Amino acid sequence: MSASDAAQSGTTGVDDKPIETLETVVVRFCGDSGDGMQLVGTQFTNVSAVFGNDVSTLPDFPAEIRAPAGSLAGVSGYQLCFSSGEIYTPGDAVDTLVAMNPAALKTNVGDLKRGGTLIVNEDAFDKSSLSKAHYDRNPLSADNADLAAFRKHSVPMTRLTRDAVDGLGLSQREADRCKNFFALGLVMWLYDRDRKPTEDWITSKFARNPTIAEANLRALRAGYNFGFSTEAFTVHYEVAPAELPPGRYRKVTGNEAVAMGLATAAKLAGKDLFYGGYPITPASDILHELSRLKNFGVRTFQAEDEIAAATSIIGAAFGGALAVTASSGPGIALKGEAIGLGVMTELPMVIVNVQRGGPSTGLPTKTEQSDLYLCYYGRNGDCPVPIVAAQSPADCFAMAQEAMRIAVEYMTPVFLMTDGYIANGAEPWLIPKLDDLKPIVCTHPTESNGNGDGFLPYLRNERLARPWAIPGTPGLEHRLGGLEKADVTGNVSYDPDNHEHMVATRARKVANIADSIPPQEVNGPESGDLLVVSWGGTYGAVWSAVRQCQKRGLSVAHCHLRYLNPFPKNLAEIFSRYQQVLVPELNTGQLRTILRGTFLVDAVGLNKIKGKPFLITEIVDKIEEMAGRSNS
Amino acid sequence: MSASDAAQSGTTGVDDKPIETLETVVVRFCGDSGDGMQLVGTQFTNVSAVFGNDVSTLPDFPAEIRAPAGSLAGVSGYQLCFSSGEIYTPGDAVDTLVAMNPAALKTNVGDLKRGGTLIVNEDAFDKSSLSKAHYDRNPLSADNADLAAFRKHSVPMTRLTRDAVDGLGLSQREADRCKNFFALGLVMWLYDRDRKPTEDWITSKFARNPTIAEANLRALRAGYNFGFSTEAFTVHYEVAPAELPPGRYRKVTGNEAVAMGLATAAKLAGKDLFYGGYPITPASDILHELSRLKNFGVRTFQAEDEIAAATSIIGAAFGGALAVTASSGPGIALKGEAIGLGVMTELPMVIVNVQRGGPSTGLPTKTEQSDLYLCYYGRNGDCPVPIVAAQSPADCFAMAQEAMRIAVEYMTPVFLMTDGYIANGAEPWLIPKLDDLKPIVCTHPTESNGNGDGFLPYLRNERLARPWAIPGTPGLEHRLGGLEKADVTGNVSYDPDNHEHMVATRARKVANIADSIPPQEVNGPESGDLLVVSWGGTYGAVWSAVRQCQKRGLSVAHCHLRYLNPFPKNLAEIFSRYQQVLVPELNTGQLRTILRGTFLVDAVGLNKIKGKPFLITEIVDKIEEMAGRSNS
Amino acid sequence: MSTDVSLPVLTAKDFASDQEIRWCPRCGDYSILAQVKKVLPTLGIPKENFVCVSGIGCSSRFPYYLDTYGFHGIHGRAPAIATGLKIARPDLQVWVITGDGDGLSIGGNHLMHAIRRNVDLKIILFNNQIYGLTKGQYSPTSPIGKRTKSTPFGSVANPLSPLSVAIGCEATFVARSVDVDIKHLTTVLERAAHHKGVAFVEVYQDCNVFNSGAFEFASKKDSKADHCIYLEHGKPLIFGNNRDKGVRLGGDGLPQVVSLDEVAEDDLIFHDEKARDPSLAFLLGRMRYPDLPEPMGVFRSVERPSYDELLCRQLEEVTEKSGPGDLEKLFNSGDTWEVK
Amino acid sequence: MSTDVSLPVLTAKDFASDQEIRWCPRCGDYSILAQVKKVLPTLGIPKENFVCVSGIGCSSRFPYYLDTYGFHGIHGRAPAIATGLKIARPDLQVWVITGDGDGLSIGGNHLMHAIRRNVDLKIILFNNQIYGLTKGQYSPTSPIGKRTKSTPFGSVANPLSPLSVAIGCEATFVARSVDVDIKHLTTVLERAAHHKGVAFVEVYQDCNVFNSGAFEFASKKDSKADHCIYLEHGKPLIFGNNRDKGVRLGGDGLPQVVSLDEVAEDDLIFHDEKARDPSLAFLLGRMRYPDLPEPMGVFRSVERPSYDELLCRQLEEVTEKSGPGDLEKLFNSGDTWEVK
Ligand SMILES: Cc1ncc(C[n+]2csc(CCOP(=O)(O)OP(=O)(O)O)c2C)c(N)n1
Ligand SMILES: Cc1ncc(C[n+]2csc(CCOP(=O)(O)OP(=O)(O)O)c2C)c(N)n1
Ligand code: SF4
Ligand code: SF4
Ligand SMILES: [Mg+2]
Ligand SMILES: [Mg+2]
Repeated sequence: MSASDAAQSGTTGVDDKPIETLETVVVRFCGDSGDGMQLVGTQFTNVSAVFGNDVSTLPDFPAEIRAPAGSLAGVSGYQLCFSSGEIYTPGDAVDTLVAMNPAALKTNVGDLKRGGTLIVNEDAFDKSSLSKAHYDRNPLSADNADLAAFRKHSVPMTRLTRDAVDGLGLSQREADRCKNFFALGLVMWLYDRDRKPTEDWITSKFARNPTIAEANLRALRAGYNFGFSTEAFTVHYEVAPAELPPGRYRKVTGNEAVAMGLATAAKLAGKDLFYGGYPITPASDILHELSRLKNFGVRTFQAEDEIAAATSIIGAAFGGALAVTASSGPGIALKGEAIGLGVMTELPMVIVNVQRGGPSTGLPTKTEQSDLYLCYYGRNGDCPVPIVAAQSPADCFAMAQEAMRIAVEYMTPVFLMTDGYIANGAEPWLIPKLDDLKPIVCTHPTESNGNGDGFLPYLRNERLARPWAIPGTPGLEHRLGGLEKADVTGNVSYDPDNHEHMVATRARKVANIADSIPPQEVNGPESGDLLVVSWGGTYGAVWSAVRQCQKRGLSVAHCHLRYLNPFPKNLAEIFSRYQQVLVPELNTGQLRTILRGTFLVDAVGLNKIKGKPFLITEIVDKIEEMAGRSNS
Repeated sequence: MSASDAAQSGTTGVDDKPIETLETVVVRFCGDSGDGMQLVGTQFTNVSAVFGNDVSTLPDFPAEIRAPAGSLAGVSGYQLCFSSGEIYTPGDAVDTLVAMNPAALKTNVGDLKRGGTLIVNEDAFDKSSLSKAHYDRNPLSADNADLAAFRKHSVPMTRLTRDAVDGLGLSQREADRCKNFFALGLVMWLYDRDRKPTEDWITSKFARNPTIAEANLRALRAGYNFGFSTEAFTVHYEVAPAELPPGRYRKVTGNEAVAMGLATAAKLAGKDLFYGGYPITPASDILHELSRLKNFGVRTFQAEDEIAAATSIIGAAFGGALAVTASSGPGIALKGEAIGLGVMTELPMVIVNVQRGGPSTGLPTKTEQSDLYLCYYGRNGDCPVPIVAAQSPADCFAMAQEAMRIAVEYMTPVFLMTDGYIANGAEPWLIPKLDDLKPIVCTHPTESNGNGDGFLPYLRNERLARPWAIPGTPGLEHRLGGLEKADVTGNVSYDPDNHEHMVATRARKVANIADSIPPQEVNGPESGDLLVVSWGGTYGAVWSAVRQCQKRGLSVAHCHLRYLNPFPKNLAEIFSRYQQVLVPELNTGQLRTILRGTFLVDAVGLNKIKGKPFLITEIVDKIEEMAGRSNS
Repeated sequence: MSTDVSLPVLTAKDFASDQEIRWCPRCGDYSILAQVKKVLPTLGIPKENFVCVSGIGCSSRFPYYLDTYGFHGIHGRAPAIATGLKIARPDLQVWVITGDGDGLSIGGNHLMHAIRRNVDLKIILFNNQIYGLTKGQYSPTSPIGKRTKSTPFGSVANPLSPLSVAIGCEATFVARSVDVDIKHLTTVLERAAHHKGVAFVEVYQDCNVFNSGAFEFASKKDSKADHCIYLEHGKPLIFGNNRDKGVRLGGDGLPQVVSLDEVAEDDLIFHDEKARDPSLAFLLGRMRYPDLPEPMGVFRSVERPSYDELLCRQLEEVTEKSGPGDLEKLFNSGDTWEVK
Repeated sequence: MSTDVSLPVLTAKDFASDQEIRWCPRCGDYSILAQVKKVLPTLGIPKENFVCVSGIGCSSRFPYYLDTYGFHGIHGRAPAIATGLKIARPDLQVWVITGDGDGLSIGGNHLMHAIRRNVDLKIILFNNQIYGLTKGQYSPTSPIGKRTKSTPFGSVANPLSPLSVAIGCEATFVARSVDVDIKHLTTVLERAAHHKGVAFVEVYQDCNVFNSGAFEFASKKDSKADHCIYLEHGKPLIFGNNRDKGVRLGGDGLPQVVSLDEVAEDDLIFHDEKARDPSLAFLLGRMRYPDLPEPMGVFRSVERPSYDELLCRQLEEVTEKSGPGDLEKLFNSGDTWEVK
């Protein structure tokens, strides 16, 4: 902080409080839905990312749009982890918790580390708010032992914010809405962050309303200076930049990365993207993001329901577009019949499943991995569909392209699985150069393949893919549909042998995809006590846990699957090299069951079904139990 | 045949042709869709059943309503097997084939045994019909070696029928429509069947049109007498009655038995049945059958689609009805989301899946077992649903009741799986007495269980079932829905631990059903080389094959699963007693994969995906290969 | 002397559940809930005989806040759930709560068929012209050009009129009201509750967060009378704060606004909610603000036996004709034979 | 001198596929197929630019018999498949073939939304008032009391009028014809093909096997003119074999039949297919035989930009304003930072 800054915000002196260096810090902001916690969380993340830390975030919205102010149901939280090392999760336990009201304190304090820093807005602890949070007495009162384990700072944020904006002519309500920036400023001081990016953001965001901009800037600075100048805070911290691969970075959420990955796939294939979707949490943002890309030739269609969304992309794919739909649990369940039609007509399309807590409507705003069965098996008949899964927010960019590549190369619907955790979570993303990306080859025949016998829409190539002939091409007129088709001619066929042949061919075509994907990598010893197998958004927690255990000398390796159907060809061989297999999943053991059925491997599960990601320690404990056990 | 009968039909003399005794005979009638083959097949079956044979049938309709006359696509067939022993399938190969036109001959002759009897209507082999059947030349011509392997009888059926009805004043078209009865009469003579039941049927069926009745009677007798009097047929056969368990029998198809089983379950539970459905082949007949049972208090609702059908039964179940829906492949796929709601709200209901060839629209009129994955797994989230499967047409009656019993006792949706083969196929059914059937206990609370705390809709009993309180009961007002519910209170809950608890509880509840089902039976040696595991409509073929192999001294046992989720408790133990496990299925190996994943048993598959049931020999061959192999 | 068997007198409070209400502050849903709670106790129906069924959406959380039997369904399927319930239990009074997305987007087909079958349901569609629960995408009733999260450059989809759809699907009762127009809404809900057969009510509902003020024209105390016509059966179409304007049918067969100074009341359109033919109701449904004053109230209310009633009648008739079902007779129908 | 770049002249035969037709003898579908094959070559559109999309049902086998690009979908979803296709490929002319079950039962919602969005599709609904392919269950257009396999004691469900539904859903083009009325059907199909936006055509189609003769009143050569009114834009509603009867609007706002001997032509209803307000078209759609002569032909034909056109326009506008999309610029938007 420069001296002029300090002067500007009305304080004097130099920041002479001691500064300690930390490697990794977890901060969580929480407050009422109306308190702007997502905003300040995002700002803190951006500032840290721009500074060069590795970051990982976990927003946690309430299920209600705006639950009653002050209620437990209305608490909104934003957790982020920033580090000078490589990190893969937003952190197990919180170092610094900011709680803007009693409800937020109550629902979040359990995640704060012993000895952690607790910052509360004491002005919000009035009788009515306490009772809304079901507190019998004020937890901040001096004689309360519950919070004794923490470095507690009760800060009169409301009052100090009002003071800071005094004279700007704001209504009290307007003034009070600035207090999130006060909190942000305070935490920024605590971790020695540069305020500038946020100040710039405020200035440009509120350009049309300079008074509000000024008020927020003042609140931010007041918070910063509060830390700087009051006695309460005796020390602050710095977290050095991480050593990330060089290049230009930005922060990206999984949903953003899916949208950009799809748009990129279209560009790489030289085609237009068609997106047919129906809003559903947590997939809607993919629709929102793509809707803005009109000048990229992206056509988005908000259908009347998920069935129309899924069938609209079948029509678009028939027309030659790169066609995509996205949804979550209930919506994916509704698409099953249509996806079967996609399989029968052998048209390329991608179905993104942003998984959430189930069954039924379940826990719409929470994360889970419980739709693997649905994607594998949720269609009538023998109806195989390739499945890929992204492992982190940034990985969604790569896997979206990969899903589209497979769809086009093999003429088949493809599932791309993500989940609420990586869809809404963010991490730094090394911005790619278009030229460095793998092209997607996509051709439409213009001439008949039938040797005078007319066009043969089911005459296959070496991959068993059929030709993607599109309307508008003279001479290739043909009909597709959901009845069984004769191979080669594509005519409707009730022939028993043809049916058996076609069922086998569709299965073989999907199995062939294994030829086009990288062999499975394993991180850790080539053989040993324990192989931990994971998929999807648990990558970060599982890899962090395995790494920890490896450092402690346990004989454990990690195998993270991004390709779920077909599996990489070397997977069976990998299994044979370890004595035990552990499959941690945020479900009752869906991948585990599939692996057992496919490879007859006696895999053990670690299953968490709480609508929340794994903590690293939960996995570490299980690894120690298993790798320890086999050692003894 | 009495002398007066013979006199009546204008022939003289006594039937002095030699008669041979056979144990089992397979007859197939085939002709154009308009030729009335289903009718004569059914008549022959009825006559044989009434006579006391064991019977089993396989109707085979064309996919088209009325394909062009004479076309290959328009051939309709009806195969039946009748026997003095116990039989379980309509037979692998045909002893006597009746082909009414060239197209029927072409598509069916391949199934006729070498040395079998072939009866064709030679009048139908004119140029135009031959070309419609894509015959270059008349296959009946004397110099055609193709048919040399059979005892071929070219009969001028059209002409003889016209002659028989001459004088009744029928139009030629009307006259020609009687020729199916000519064919029936001829085959009746061949197998020494009693014409009386059919004659009675004709008389009463055409009571309003005595001329037509008379014409059909004359045609029937003319056919009979043709066999009796012409030189062509040198021998005829008799098949003695079977030794079936004593009692009164009728013939029943699977769809009829499902409908009666459901109505019976309602009666046993003392409740009304509600059926919500949408027509689809081959499930529609369940709707048709139930629609007629208005005076049984059965309410049928033809919904606007399968989703409405499935959700309507949820509403009806909430209201306290015994609620059922039925569909096939594509329709079942559409019901997934709704069934998830049934799981979450823990309401009793039965979903009947009459499987057909898939994927997608597939082969609507053909049979298959390829929806097991869909029923097991086709819902978002961890969403277990109990599954039972009927093994034969008559077994549908028992399993429909069993599905409903489980639904009500455990408060859960239950799948009842059948398939096109047993749905349309028929077999003798020992008519039960109501008093002999197991009652279904079904209660609705009338008083609160909450100790003054209001009603607790998710307070469970020892089976983990929640109480089925229904609207109209004062004081028990409560709300159900698809969001995760707090156990006991049933309030919406986003609590992580509650969610994990509820996912586990729903799974445990389904697992508990194993307490209420019989232990798995095995037919054959207690241990040995090979265990053959089957499910659903393949029972007959598999059991026949295993029995044959057992008779030949192979060490093979048969385990037919009627309970698929949960499996009987002793199944793992059974697997451990055999060296190999074979799972024959009409799919790519769905049960096999589930068994492998569940029991880590290296089961081998015998998979046929031709839209047709297994032949006994196909299974015998595989058993011999495997049981032989392990011996060597 | 007749014994008094009247029901216990219930009040709105008896219909409030113990669940915390979780709509946004100032959401129009609160007012609709309050009016429903007011109307239910007046209907002379025991509390336990009400069932409230909904789909998914902010509006569809409604059943949780009513202390009746309730069912929070899946998105769009409430009319189908309710149809099954009503067919199985014709003795219950079944209300359906749905939104413009729930009822007209994903659930349009079920709504259409519940209406055309005339199932005895009270269907209340909360039209806020937006998807609330999923945080602000456009809905089938959003006007063209509307900018939302999914239409950042404005919607290009022509909206539906819920009333036209309902009337086009053979509705027997169709009405419209506004969330904050407390008295009017109460009357309309009462009318719906008393209708035998399907009652379809569109309620203009303010989504304070994602589409605030969409229905200001119809909710502002001082100006709504200038923008709306409050329909009354048998009465001419008169409106305006001073009731000085009317609507008559022009030569082109279309409604036009006239001044009562110039045109006699007798020449105005007279509202006939009982017209056998729905064409007049359809015409009124097409009058939209700001082009014309927008009608509020009951557009159509005709009698026709309900689906559930006809089904019950058919069950009775068949039973009367064929006798009550006898299972063993059913088993033994057709050809049977004895094995000894 | 201008060069002749005209298309090769096609005939109906060019549109016949090599597939054997598998409808029942005397099914009404044959005639509709023949007329479509006649109309397509007259439209000046290259054959490869037609796509015919259908659902499931007897009628939905239609695409197999046309030698254009074709798509036999799943039950009820043809309008959604076609919408996706048309949005992705606005250069194609897309026809949708559906049945009364496919289009109005399971597919009602997609039909409704395709119509209200005004997607440029030609939707032909074959109404035979029955489910053909599944062998004879009642459909949403079957009359009340109809005995079918699923309603052995008669249907208790009130039927839909496809035209009322379409008009209630904001259709821009609505017409009706009869399978065997060859000339009339051809004209109606031509009109539909030329309409820009969604064209909805109901065709009365005889299911010879399961519902034979349902539309005899409108197909019998000698009597149909007495039972039907053939609509002509701008012309009065006159009908009858001798064209001696007319229809006027009664005092109750409803149509009534009058004799032309007694009433002047000028007092009859004049058909205005271009009326901005759909109420008149709705009214005509409610006229049903035998109560009234049943109108045939084009009920409504108004211009409104289609969904696909508006979407294309929006794409162009945004591109004009913001420049063609630059992916790397998109990647680099928002806060970025450099790691060295
Ligand atoms: C099958 C399915 N698709 C999508 C969703 C997500 N979803 C929930 S509510 C809703 C729309 C809500 O809009 P509306 O019916 O207008 O209700 P409002 O929230 O405006 O009251 C959507 C798309 C879902 N829950 N289930
Ligand atoms: C999802 C699904 N449900 C049901 C069916 C069975 N089905 C096929 S066509 C049809 C109805 C056909 O009626 P309609 O649309 O009127 O066509 P028609 O045969 O009369 O021309 C039904 C119910 C199906 N194929 N798929
Ligand atoms: S989002 Fe809108 S509709 Fe939903 S509760 Fe909030 S104000 Fe009401
Ligand atoms: S069943 Fe009816 S609609 Fe279908 S092809 Fe036959 S006649 Fe035509
Ligand atoms: Mg809404
Ligand atoms: Mg039809």
